[in-house]
Amino acid sequence: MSVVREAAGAPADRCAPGKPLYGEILEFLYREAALLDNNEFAAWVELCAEDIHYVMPVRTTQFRARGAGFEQVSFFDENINSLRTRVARLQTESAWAETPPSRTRHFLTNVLVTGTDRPDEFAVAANFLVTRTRAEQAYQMFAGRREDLLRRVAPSEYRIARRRILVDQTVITSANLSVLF
Amino acid sequence: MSVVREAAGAPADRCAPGKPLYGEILEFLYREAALLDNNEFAAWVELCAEDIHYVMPVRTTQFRARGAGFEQVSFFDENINSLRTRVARLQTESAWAETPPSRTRHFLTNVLVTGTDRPDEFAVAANFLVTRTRAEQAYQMFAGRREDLLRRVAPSEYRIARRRILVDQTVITSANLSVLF
Amino acid sequence: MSVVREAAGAPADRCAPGKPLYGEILEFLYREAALLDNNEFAAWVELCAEDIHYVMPVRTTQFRARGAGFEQVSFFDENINSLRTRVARLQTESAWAETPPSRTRHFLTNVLVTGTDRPDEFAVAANFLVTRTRAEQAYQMFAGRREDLLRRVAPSEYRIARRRILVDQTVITSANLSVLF
Amino acid sequence: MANERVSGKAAQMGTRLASGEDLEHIVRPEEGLISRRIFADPEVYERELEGIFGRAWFFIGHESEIPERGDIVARQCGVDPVILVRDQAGVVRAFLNSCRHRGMRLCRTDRDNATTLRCPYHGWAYSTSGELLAASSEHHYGPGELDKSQLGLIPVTRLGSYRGLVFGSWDPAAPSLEEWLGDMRWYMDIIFGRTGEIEFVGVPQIWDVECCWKIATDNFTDNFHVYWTHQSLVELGLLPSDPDFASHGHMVTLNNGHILHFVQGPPMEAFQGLGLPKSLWPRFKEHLNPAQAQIAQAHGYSAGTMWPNFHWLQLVTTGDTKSEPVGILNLRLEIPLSPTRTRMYSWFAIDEAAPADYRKISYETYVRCFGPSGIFDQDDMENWEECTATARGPAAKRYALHHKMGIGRSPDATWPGPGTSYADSYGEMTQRAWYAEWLRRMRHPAQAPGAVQRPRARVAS
Amino acid sequence: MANERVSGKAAQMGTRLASGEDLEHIVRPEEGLISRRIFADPEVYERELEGIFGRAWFFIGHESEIPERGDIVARQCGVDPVILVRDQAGVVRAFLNSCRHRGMRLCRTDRDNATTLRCPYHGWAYSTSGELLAASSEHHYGPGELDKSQLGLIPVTRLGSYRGLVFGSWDPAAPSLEEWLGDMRWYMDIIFGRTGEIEFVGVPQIWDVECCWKIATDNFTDNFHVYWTHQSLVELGLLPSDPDFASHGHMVTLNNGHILHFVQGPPMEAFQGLGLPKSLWPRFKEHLNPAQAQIAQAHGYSAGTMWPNFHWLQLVTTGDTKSEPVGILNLRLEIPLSPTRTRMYSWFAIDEAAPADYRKISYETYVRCFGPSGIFDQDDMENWEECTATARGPAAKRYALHHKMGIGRSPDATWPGPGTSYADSYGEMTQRAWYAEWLRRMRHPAQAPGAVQRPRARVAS
Amino acid sequence: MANERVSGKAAQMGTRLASGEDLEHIVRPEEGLISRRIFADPEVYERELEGIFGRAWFFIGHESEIPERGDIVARQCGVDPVILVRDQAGVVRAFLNSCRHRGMRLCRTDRDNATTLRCPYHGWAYSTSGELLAASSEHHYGPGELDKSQLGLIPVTRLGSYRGLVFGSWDPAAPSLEEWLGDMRWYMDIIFGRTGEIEFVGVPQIWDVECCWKIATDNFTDNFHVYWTHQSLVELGLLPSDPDFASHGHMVTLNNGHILHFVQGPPMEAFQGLGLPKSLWPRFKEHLNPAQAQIAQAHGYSAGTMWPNFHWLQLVTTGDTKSEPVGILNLRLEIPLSPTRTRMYSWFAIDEAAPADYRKISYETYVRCFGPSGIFDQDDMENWEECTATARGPAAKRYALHHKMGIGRSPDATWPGPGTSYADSYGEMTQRAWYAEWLRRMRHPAQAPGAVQRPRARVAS
Ligand code: FES
Ligand code: FES
Ligand code: FES
Ligand SMILES: [Fe+3]
Ligand SMILES: [Fe+3]
Ligand SMILES: [Fe+3]
Repeated sequence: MSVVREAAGAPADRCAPGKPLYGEILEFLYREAALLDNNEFAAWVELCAEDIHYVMPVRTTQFRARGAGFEQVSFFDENINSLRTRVARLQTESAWAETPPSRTRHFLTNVLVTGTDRPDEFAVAANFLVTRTRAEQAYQMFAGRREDLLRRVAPSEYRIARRRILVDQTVITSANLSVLF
Repeated sequence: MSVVREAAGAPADRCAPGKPLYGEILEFLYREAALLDNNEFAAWVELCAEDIHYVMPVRTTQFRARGAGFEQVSFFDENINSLRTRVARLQTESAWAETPPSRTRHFLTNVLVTGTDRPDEFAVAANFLVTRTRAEQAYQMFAGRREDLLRRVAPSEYRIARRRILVDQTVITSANLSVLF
Repeated sequence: MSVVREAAGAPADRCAPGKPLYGEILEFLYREAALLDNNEFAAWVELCAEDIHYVMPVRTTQFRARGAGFEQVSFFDENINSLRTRVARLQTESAWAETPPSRTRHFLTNVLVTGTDRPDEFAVAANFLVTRTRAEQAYQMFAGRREDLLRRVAPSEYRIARRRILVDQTVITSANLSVLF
Repeated sequence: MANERVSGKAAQMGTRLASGEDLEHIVRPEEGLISRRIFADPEVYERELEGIFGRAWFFIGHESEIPERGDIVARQCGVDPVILVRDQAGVVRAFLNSCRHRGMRLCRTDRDNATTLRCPYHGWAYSTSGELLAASSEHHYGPGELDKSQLGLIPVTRLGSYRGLVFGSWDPAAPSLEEWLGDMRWYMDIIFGRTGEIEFVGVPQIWDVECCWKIATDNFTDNFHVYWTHQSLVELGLLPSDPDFASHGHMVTLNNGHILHFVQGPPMEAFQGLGLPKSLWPRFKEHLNPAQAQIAQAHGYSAGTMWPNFHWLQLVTTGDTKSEPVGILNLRLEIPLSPTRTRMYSWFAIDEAAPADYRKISYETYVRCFGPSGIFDQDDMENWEECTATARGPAAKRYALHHKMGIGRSPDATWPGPGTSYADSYGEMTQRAWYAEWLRRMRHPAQAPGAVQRPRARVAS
Repeated sequence: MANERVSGKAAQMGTRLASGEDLEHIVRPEEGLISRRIFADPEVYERELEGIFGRAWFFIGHESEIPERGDIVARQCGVDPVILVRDQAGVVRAFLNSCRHRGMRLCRTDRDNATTLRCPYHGWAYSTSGELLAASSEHHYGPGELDKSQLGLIPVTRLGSYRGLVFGSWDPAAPSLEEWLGDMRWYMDIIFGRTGEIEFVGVPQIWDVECCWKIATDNFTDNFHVYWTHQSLVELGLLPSDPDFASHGHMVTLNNGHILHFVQGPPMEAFQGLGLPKSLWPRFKEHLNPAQAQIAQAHGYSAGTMWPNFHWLQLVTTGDTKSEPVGILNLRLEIPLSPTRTRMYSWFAIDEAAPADYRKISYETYVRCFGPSGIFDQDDMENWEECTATARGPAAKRYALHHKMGIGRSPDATWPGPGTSYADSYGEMTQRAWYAEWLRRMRHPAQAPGAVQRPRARVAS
Repeated sequence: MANERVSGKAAQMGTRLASGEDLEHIVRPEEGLISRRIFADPEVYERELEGIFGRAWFFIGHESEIPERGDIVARQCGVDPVILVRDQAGVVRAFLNSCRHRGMRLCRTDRDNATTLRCPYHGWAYSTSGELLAASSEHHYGPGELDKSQLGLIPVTRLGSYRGLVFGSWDPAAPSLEEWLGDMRWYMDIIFGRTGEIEFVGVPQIWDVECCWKIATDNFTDNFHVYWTHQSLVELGLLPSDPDFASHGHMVTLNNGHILHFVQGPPMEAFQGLGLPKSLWPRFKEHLNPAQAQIAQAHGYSAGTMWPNFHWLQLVTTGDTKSEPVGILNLRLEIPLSPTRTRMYSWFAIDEAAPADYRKISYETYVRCFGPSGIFDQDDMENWEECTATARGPAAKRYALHHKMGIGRSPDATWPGPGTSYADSYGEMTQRAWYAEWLRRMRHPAQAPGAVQRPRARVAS
C-alpha cells in the first residue's frame, strides 16, 4: 500500500493509475456502477457507509470570479436513512417513476485517486456520464464529476463515505431524478 | 497469470484492473475498437473466432419482476460467416448505408474481467457508448453493456468467441444498424 | 522504462495498459483534462511545449477510397503563442463566449500509448467525448480521437508537443468552439 | 349527466393548402406525377393525421402475439397509442391506451399479462375487456357524477381480424374490415394461410428513421430498386447478376389502394413454393383454392401493401455467402412521428407447420437481411432519409417525382387472381394506385374532429 | 422622432380553431369535460402564448431572493425572459432581459449583483432602475436619433408585490395585482404571513419535463391522487394507509381562477399548525385575524394556485422511514417551452421566525420529497409526461377527460374564509374553476399583438 | 406525355400575418424600427422560404473550388441542396441534388470528382452536364413513359458567375446576375479582382448556430460592435483601444439591398492596401480603375453583403499577441435551418498572386481569429444566439429593435464610388437598407409555389 498521507492534492498523495490500490478502487467503482445499472439497489446501498453524505448541489450560471456555481440548495442531500428509503421505495411495485424501470448506464472515466490524512480513506474523483432511457425515449444524459470519499474496510472492500455529484447542467433536461449517481 | 478458475463471479475469479492480464485485455479491446472506428473491417473480422456468436437482442420495456427485457428476437444474430459477409459487403463500393462511411467512435469504460472454467477464456464486460455521425448529422448514440467471451490464443492475442451487445434502448433512434459494436 | 523504440505501431513499441509508464501518462491526461474542466487555463497552457502544434482539421464526407476526410483547412491550427493568447483572452472579463463560462467535461477513453524513436516522446491516442453546456442549454457533444505527442520532461511530468484533434462531425453542431480539447 | 359527445362543425379541409396550392394539381397519380411537396410539409402532415390516420384501417398486431388470456401488447392504431389485449374470455380487444379520467397511459410496458389494468395516477381499474371496475374515492362522487358503465376504456372504434391479423379504425363510418380488404383477402390467404396458421415470432424490432412515411411505403412496392439499391449483394453473389431478375412476375392493384407483387425467382427449387421447405408444399392444395395454390407454388417472392402502411415481404435469400437460400416472411409497419420522422416495425413470421430447422435458419436469415441491421434494409433506409431530406426546400417542392413506368401497359387478363394484374413486375402501377387512394382520402377528411366524444359501443372484436 | 408604438389591427382569434372546432365546444368546465386536444396542440399553444402568457399576471420571484441593492435574478414573466432587480434605491423592478438596441440578453447569469448592466454587444449601459446611462459611439448619432430618455430597459408592463411575492403582467389593461388576486390574498396571508415574513431559501431547482404545462397545473390542485400516485410511500409507511386521508378538509374556488385546499392531517400534533413547530403557533394570532389563525392552527396540508401557474404546497411529511414528520413550504412554477414541454421551478421557503433545527430538517425533507429527485414528485412527473403523450393523436383528441367529481356538491357555508368553499377536499371543483378561467382568457385575446411598441411608463414596483 | 408543369393559383401572401399584424407596420426601416417578432417566428420564416429563399440570388460556390473537369461540391442554393459541378466540357453548372426519379440525393459526399453521377436507389445515371444518360430497367417503360431528354437533372433556374463567384436563383423571372448585382460589381472588383484572381482555399468550415439568420446578417455590416463585442482583444492589445477606431471610413448602400463598408485602419503601413503585402500594391493600378485602386490602397478593412446572406470580410489583424498584423479575406454565408437555427459557412480566400509566406500567415491568422474557434467570431455567436433567444416571447414581439444611428446623416458626395455613401462608418444605414430590401421581397411572394414543374432550360452558366 503505497499511499502517502500528506496535504491533499500534493503529488506524493496521488495514487497513480496502474498501482494496485488504484486498480482495486477502479474495480470497486465499476462493480458499484454495475449494481446501479442492473437495478440491484439493495446490494448497492450496502456499499454506503452509515455516515454517508450523498449530495448533488444545484448549479447556477455565474461569472467565473464567483466560482463554479454550486449552490447551497441541492437536488440530493441524503444520509443513510434517506438512501435506504429511496432503495426501499424502488423495491415496491408502485414507485411509478421506475416501475417499469429506466435503463441507465454509468460511464466512469478520468478517475483520480488521492490519499487523505486517514490511511483507510481515499478521495476518488471521476467523470460521470450517465445515460438513461425509458419507454421509447431517446437517451437522456447527465454529465459531471463525482467526488467520493471511499473508506477501505477490508482488502478490496470499500464503503462510500461521501459522494458529491457535481452535475454540469443548471437546468436538468430530464423529467425527474429517479435514478442514482 | 493469476486468473483463478472457479465459479463465475466469485471474487477469486476477478482479474482486477492493474493486473497484467487486465491490461492486456484492455489493450486488445482498445485496438479492436480502433479497427472498427478506422473502417479496418477486414482486420477486425480476423479477431473473431470461427465459433463466434455475436448477438444484440431486442429489448422491451418490462416490469422489473420480468427481468431486464432482453428478448429472444435480436437485432444481430451472427456467426462467422455472416460477419464475414457483412465485412465483405462493407468492402464493396455499393453498400450505400456506409458508402460514404459513417464516422463512429466506440467509447469503452467500466471494463470488468472474470476468469472462466477454461484457462484461456475470459468473460469481459464493458460499458459501450458508440457515437455515430454521417453526412451533416448530429451525433447518434448507442449505449449499453457488452459481454464478451475472449479467448487468449497467444500472448497479447485474443479472439472474440462470444459477444452479447446489451443495448439500452427499446426503440433504436437511428435509421439503421449498419455499424458494428 | 520498458518502452521500445522501433517502427511506430509495431507491437514492441506498445506500452500496454497496466505498465507504470502507461499509468503515468493516464494520470497526466486526467489531470490535464481536469484543468480544462475547472477553467484553470493558465495552468493548462503551462503543459504545452514551446514547439506545440495543436490542430483540429475540418472533416468532410468522402468516399472511403479517399481517406478519412480530414482536410488541410482546420478549425484550430495553433502554436504556443496563439494558445497563450487564447488563454489570456479567457482570463479577461470580456471574452463573452466564455463569460460566464461554459461547463465542459472531457471524457477520455481507449487510451493507447506507443513509443517513438525518441526515448522521451510517446504517441498517445485517446477517444474524447467532450460534453458542454452553458446557460440553460442541453448538452452539446464533441466526439473523436485525439492523437498526442507527449514529451516526458521529468518523472511523471509531461509536455504536450503535438495534439491532433480528429473530430467526427463535418458540421459542428455548436455555436462556437470557445472550448479547448 | 351531460352528454360527452358534442358536435362541432366538421372541418372541410378539402385539398387546397394554405399556400393556395391544391393537392389535386400537385399529386397526379394518373400522370405519374407526385410533387415532392407532400413528403416534408407540416401542413400536409397535419391533414394526413386527421384524414388518413384518424380514419383508415390500420394493422395493430397479430393474434399470435397475445396467445394467453390477459396477454397485452402496447401498439398504435394509426398514430394513437392502443393496447391489444386478449381478455379473460379469450376475446381480442383494442383500447386507447389512456385512462378515461385524466388520460394517463395505462399500459406502460411493451407487453404484459394482467387480469386488470390499474392506472398509476388515481388507481382507476379496468378489466381486460375494458370495463371500469373501480374508480378512485368513489364515495366522493355525487349521484350521476361517476357513471362507471359509461367510463370503460375507449375501444378502437372499429376492430376486425383477418387470418389472425388484427386491424382497427377510428372511423365509425368506415366499411367493415372484410369490405375494406376486399379482394386483398384472396392474396392474404396465400401469404397467411398457405399451410395453416402463421405465427408472429416474438417481438418486433422497432426503430426510427428520419424520413417521410410515404417514402418508405413507396419503396415497399418497388421491385426494380432491388438490383441497384442492393448492388452490394449482387456483387457478393447473394442476388442474381441480371438486373431483370426481380421482374419475372405480376403486380396487382386492387380497390382501396391495396397492391402487391408475385415474382418468380431464379429457376431453382429453392425459389419455388414461396421458399418454403418442399415438405410443406402439399399443404398449399389443402389450404388454398387451386389458383391460389398455383401462385404459391410458382413464385418465390411477394410483396403486398394493405393500404396504407402495412406490408408483407415474402422472400428467398441467404444471410451470408456460404448458405443456401431460404424463405422468409417479414411484416412491416410504418407509424409517422412527424412529417419527416417515422417509426418502423419489423416482425418475423413463420408457418406454424414449419419444421424446427427451417424455423431457425429462416429466422437467422431474416435478422441478417432485414430490419435495421439487415444487409438488405440498411441501404433502403439510406434512400428513405435522403429522398426526404431533398424534398424540404421551396425549390424542390415545385418539382414532381417520376412514377410513369408502365403507365400505358395493358393488364394481363390471364392472371388467375382478382384485381387488375400486369405482367412484368417492374412498373409503377402499384405506386400510382397507392397515391390515388391517398389523394381520395385527403379529399374527404374525417368526421368533425373537434367533437368531444365519449366512446360508443363497448367493443367488438 | 418616430413613435415606436404603431397600432396593428388587433387579432380577433376567438375560440374557433383552424380545424373548425370551437374551444367552447371541446372545453366544458361546467360539465367536467375537457378535451384531450388542448394538451398537445400547437395551435392552442400559440393562442395561449398571446392570450394567457402575454397578459395574465405571473409570479417572477420573491423579494427575499434579491435582498441587497443591485441584486439580480434572471427569470421569466409569462414566457418572456426578465430580470428581477433591487435597484440602487432599494426599489424592486423587473425588465425584459433584452437590450433596447439589438435585443441582446443583458443578464446572462442566473444571479448577480451589479450597479450597472452593460450589454456585451455594443456596450449600452443601464442602471439597475432601467435608465440607459450610456449608449455606444454616441457622437455618431445625429440629433434626435438617440433619445436616451426613451431607451431605458423595457419594464414589465405591470409590476406588483404581495407579501414579498413579485408578480408581473404584460397587459397594460390588466387589473391591479390587488384586484386580480382579490380574495386570494386572504389565504396567501395564511401561507406567507402566518408568523411574520417568509424567506425563499437559495435558488430554485429547475428542470424540464416533456409535458403540457396544464397537465401539471391540474395535478397541483388534485388531492385524491396522493394515495394512488404515491402508493409506494403508503407502502413504506410515509403516508397513511387510508385512501381518504387527504380528504378531511376544504377546497375553495375564488374569482379569477384562484383555487386552494386546506386539509387536516392525521390526528397528531405534528400535523397541526401547518406542521410548524409548536413554538411558532402563538404567532398565528399575532399575524392573522382569528378566522385565518384558526385555519392555520387546524390544518396540516394546503395547496393553492395563483392562477394560472404558481402554486404553494404546504405539507407535513418525512423524507425517510426513521424520522418524524415536519412541515415544508414548497413553491412551484411552470413555464411552457412548447405545447408538450415545460420548465419546472421549485423553491424551498421558510418562516423567518423558524428555529435553526427546524429550518435544517424542513429543508432536508423538502429535498428528499420534492423537486425532480423527490420521492413524491418523481411519480407525478411520470404521470405528467404520459398524460401528455397520449393526447397527441387524432383519435385521442376526440375524447374528453373526466372532471366531474363533486359537480353537484353544495358549498359549505360554514367555512370562515372568502370564496366558494366545499367540505371534503376530494373533488374536481378547483380544476373546473381553473379551466373556466382558462377558457375565459382564450375568448378574449390580448391587445393588438403586432404593434411595434416602445416601453411606456418608466417602471412601477 | 403529360406536361409536368401545372399552374396552381399563386399564393398572395402579402404582408399580413395570420395574427392580423402587418409586416408593413412592424418593420419600418425608414424609421429604424424593426420588430423583434421577425427573428423567431415560424410564420415569418415560412414566408421567407418562399419569398426570399425561393427567388433571390444566392452564392453557391467559387469556381476555384472546382478547378478540374468533373469536380463537384455539394452546397445549397437558397436552402435547397444543389451540386456545383464543372462538367466534362469545363462549364460550371449547378443542379438540384435530387434524382429526377424518386428524389434521392445524388451526391452524398461533400466533394467528389466524377464523370457520371449514378443514383443509389435505381441507378439512374447523369452526366456532369445534367443529361440523363441511363435510367433503370429502361425496356420496362412503354412508349413515351421515359422521355430521357426531359429527365435531366433540375438545373438551378438561373445561374451566373461574377469574378469566379457562382450565384444561382430559383426564380425564372429574376433579373440577370449582372443586373441584380448592379453597382455592387464595382466594389466586388476591389475585393475579388485587386491583384488578379482570388482563390478559395480548401473547404469551408461549417457549423450550426441557434440563431435567426437575420441576426447574423445584421451583425456582418455592423462596425461599431467591434470595440465592445471584441473587448477582450482590445484588452490584449490585438485591437486599438480607441472605441472609434473602426469608424474612419465610409459605408455604401446600393440598389437591391447590397451594402458595404471601407474603413481605414490605424495609421500604419500594415493597415494600408487592404492589408496585402506591399509587393502586391502595384497590381491595384493594373487590375482596377484609379478610383477603385485608390480605395484599395487607402483602406485596411472592408465588409460587404451581397444581399441577403453572402458577405466578404477583409481585415487586418493578428491571431496572437506576438505577431504582426496581416490581411485576411474571409467569406461568409448563412443558410437558415429553422426560424432560430442557422448553418454558417466560412471560407478563407487569398489572392493568387500572394507570396507563399503571406499565404501561410494569412491562413493561420484567419483560423485563429475567425470561424467557430476564432477569437473574434466566438463572441459574435454568443450575441447571435442570445439576441434570438430573447425575441421568442409574446411580450418581446411587441417591441422594436433600434436601428436609428445616422438616420438623418447626409450622404458624402465626394466618395468616388457608386451608390449612396456616408462618411463615418459607424451608423445603421446599411442595416436599414438591408431590411428595406427584405420587406420589399416579403411584399411580393414567389411565383405560384404549388405548380408541379419539370425543369425548363437545360442549364446556363
Ligand atoms: S388518470 Fe387514471 S385514474 Fe386518474
Ligand atoms: S445590442 Fe445591446 S448595445 Fe447593441
Ligand atoms: S431515385 Fe434515383 S434512380 Fe430512382
Ligand atoms: Fe430494398
Ligand atoms: Fe403528487
Ligand atoms: Fe464581430
